[in-house]
Amino acid sequence: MKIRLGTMFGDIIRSLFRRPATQLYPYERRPTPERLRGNLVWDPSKCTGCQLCIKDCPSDAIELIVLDKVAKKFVLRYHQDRCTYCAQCVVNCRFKCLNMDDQTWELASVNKEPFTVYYGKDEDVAFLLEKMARDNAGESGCPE
Amino acid sequence: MDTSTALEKAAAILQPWALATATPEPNRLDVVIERGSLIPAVKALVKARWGFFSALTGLDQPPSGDGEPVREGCVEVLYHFCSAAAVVTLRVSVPYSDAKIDSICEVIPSATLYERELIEMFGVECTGTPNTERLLLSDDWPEGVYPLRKSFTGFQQAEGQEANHGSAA
Amino acid sequence: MNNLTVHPLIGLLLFPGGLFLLASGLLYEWIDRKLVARFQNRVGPRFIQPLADLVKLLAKEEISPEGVNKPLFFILPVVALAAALTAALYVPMAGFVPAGSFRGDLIITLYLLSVLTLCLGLAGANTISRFAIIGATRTLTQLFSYEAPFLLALLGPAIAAASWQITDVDFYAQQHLWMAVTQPIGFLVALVGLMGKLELPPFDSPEAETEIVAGAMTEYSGRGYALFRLGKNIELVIGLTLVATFYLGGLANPVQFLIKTLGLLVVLAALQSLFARLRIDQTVGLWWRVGALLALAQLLVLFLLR
Amino acid sequence: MEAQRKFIVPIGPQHPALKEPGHFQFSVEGEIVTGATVRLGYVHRGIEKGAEARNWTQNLYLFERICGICSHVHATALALGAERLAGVEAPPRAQAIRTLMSELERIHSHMLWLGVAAHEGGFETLFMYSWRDREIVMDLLESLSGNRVNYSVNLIGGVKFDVTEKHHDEILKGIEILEERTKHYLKVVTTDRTFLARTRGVGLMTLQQAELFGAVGPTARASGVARDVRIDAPYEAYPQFPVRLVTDDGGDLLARFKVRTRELFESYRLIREILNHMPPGELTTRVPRRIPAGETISRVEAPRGELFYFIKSNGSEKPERIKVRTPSLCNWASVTQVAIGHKLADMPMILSGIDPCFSCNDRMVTINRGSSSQVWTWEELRRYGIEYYRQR
Repeated sequence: MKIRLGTMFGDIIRSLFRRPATQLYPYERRPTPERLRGNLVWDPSKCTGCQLCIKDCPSDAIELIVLDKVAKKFVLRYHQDRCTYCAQCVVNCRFKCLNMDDQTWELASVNKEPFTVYYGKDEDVAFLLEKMARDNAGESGCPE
Repeated sequence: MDTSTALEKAAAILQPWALATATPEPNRLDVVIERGSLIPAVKALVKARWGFFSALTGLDQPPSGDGEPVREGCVEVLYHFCSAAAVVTLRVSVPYSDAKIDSICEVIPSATLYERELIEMFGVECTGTPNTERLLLSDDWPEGVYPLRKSFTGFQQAEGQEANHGSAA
Repeated sequence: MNNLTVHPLIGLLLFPGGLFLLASGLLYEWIDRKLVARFQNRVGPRFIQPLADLVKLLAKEEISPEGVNKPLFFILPVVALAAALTAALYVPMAGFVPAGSFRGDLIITLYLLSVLTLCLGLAGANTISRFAIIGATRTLTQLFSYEAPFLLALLGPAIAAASWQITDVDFYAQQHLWMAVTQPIGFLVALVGLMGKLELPPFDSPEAETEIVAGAMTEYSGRGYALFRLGKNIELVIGLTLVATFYLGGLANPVQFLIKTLGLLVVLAALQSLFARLRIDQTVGLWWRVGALLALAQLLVLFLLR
Repeated sequence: MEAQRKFIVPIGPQHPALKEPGHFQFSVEGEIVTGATVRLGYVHRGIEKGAEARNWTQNLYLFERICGICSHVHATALALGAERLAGVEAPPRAQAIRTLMSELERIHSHMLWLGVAAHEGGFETLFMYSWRDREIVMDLLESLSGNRVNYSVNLIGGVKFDVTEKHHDEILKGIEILEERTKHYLKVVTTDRTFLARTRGVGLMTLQQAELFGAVGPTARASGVARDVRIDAPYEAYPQFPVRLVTDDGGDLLARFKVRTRELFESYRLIREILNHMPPGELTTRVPRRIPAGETISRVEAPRGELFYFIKSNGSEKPERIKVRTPSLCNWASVTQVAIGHKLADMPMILSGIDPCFSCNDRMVTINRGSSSQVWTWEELRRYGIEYYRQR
């Protein structure tokens, strides 16, 4: 094979007259692919509380808090910062109540709080948060 | 050479040292050998140019003490040789109390990395491996704590357990 | 052409020394980086980036490593920059008549330009960092390899003009056909020699980051590093000016200066992006076996034709 | 006396030539390397130990994270092993999709390597261009699986998603552009004078050496060793879509470049074939949660060479022991031996010549050390980090 100098000459000249391949990310956004595995979303109406999703989660990112088993009152506590976005829970769910959103994927924050997300019917979540607040207050007041 | 003839050939080569042989899967041959016959067995394989040394696995078998006759804890060291689809495994068992095995580096020099991993993870001393400095664990990892033994279950407990273990042995 | 009435010393601070050189050095660095980026189909930095880098570095803490000769460690970058700035005095910067000019100033300029490299080598050898020492050895090895061919290549036009004075050569070049045409080999050697001098790829083995981190400058940080970088940028401008003066028909006015030096810079950037890095032994071999011989052959032709 | 006069150049654990932490010490005389040692473990994460505390499905994701580049093959090796132990086989369509992903991953890995190796050789332009074109395959992977890395294709007993008509066309189109570009790069690496000066005759490993050191993958094939698990012991859909062996007798870096780029063409051909003859059918089959007790060996061909899994199940939901032997570990030995006698400037090229993957090797958790001479425990470091950011 012939040995030559500057085999990439054509490339570099062409690229002078071409748009750079770089994407200026925050200003320039490409549409996300359909199958993008972004944030987990949960539809409480279909859930039976079987906990199959939790069993196989590789990173303990989801917890199902049972408020009332008979009335199917559940709250899903989802830790975005632990989630590995593998979608195993979506596969495991037999009632199709879990899904991964393809739009919300920019997950940056300076502290950890926004990463704990509660899903559920509004009144259930409110009830749970209130209960937790009460418990916390009780705990801190109690021991000393 | 298809897989079964390769395995037959390997079985013939290893015949003099084999304590027991098994064929767990069609493409595999497990040969249990004594500690002392490891080097001759490996030498025979290399001399016959049977495959290449592919991996070294340590398997921890903790002591079982409930009910059955008490079995001493041991580490099973598995030397895997591959030739096309055929895999031959030499199985050598070394007890905790005398966790020593001869290094096969004189026959296969590249085995030293695997051996060092075995030393660090299972605490099996490979006599004769050229370099025994830490390869994978950090320099300040405590001596005598072998993370891949079943008795290691995390750091705080491990030290306690290791101490217990020492007193028991 | 230059009939300003300010005090010469103050004038010197603005032009050709001081401010003008700093600004043009940064500008040329940006153009170089941008061009290389465009050749590689990237976006490249914004024009403010070299200045931002400089300001950032100047504002950073300067750490002097253990085991160095402290005064030397701090003085070397200053000497390097000063040498580069001084060299600008004898070169027709921006197409104006040089601030100072005397017989034989070509030699002085060339050696002032080499002082920067020498300082770099010393700076590397001064520290006990292994990367810096290897970088220093390589820097000096490279210095010895390209210096002779580069000098020989610049001698060609000087001989043609029968003068060691840069202004004379400039004047001669303006009157005659471009010497890049009449002495093509010399031009090539000078251009590539300039790349070696500036340690641009493919001659960047003295600071090959994948081998020896940053070479001689590994231990430098903050102000010292900023001064070295600035020195290099200025050397880039001066080198380009020198080659343009000698080989591209002289520099009669600022417009010519801009067009010619920028044209050279485009070629330089293209060459930078075309090749893989040469090992130091290959660099030396290339210069002595090819570069020096070519330059000598060029001189021989010149002598024969006179 | 001799030993004291040795001049040792450390490369790593933090070094621009290494994109991952590993520590090499090269003793040099002038520019010539006279000895080399290696120290690994800077990215140990305790995966082999961690596997014993997780169930099979969870392990699939854990093992996928052994390597960020060849993540798919790790999960595949585990899934294949678990399926074999359970006595089931994934449906043909699932096998074909796994193979398709493996080959796409190989393309992405080889392109990445081409760029990195060019960068080590100071050929920035080739680096930039090959990585630009690598984006095509990354986009394909993303549109297929939803992720650029860690695709999570596998389930135990099948795959998660199907390849639709739309993907079919997309992939074919992408492959076409890539093939064109790869031809160009093959020309560049085999004809460019400056680049050849850095690769030809450098890092020479003979056939005998390669066999002795037990080198695997493209590194071994570049020395003429005919060793490829896809051919020797076909798995997944490779029996239906056979691969042609690519070898070269050169044994030097140039040969490694050639072998890897030629393998790319083989991957393109394979992908086209798979897409055109995609078997229909189900994507998953049922596998019990408890995998029957037993031992198995699962070997697959990762982009870097043979990946070896020894899997032992004790009949519970969790594996008893999973041993991973990554291809890089096999090839380390060759580096430390081959390095001797070369110039320091060639070290990064030789190192990257085997396409090392540090995180593949390191799977053990350790206590972190601070940068100063003072040794810090992980807790201290964590506390320091938290306090540092609180003050800001």
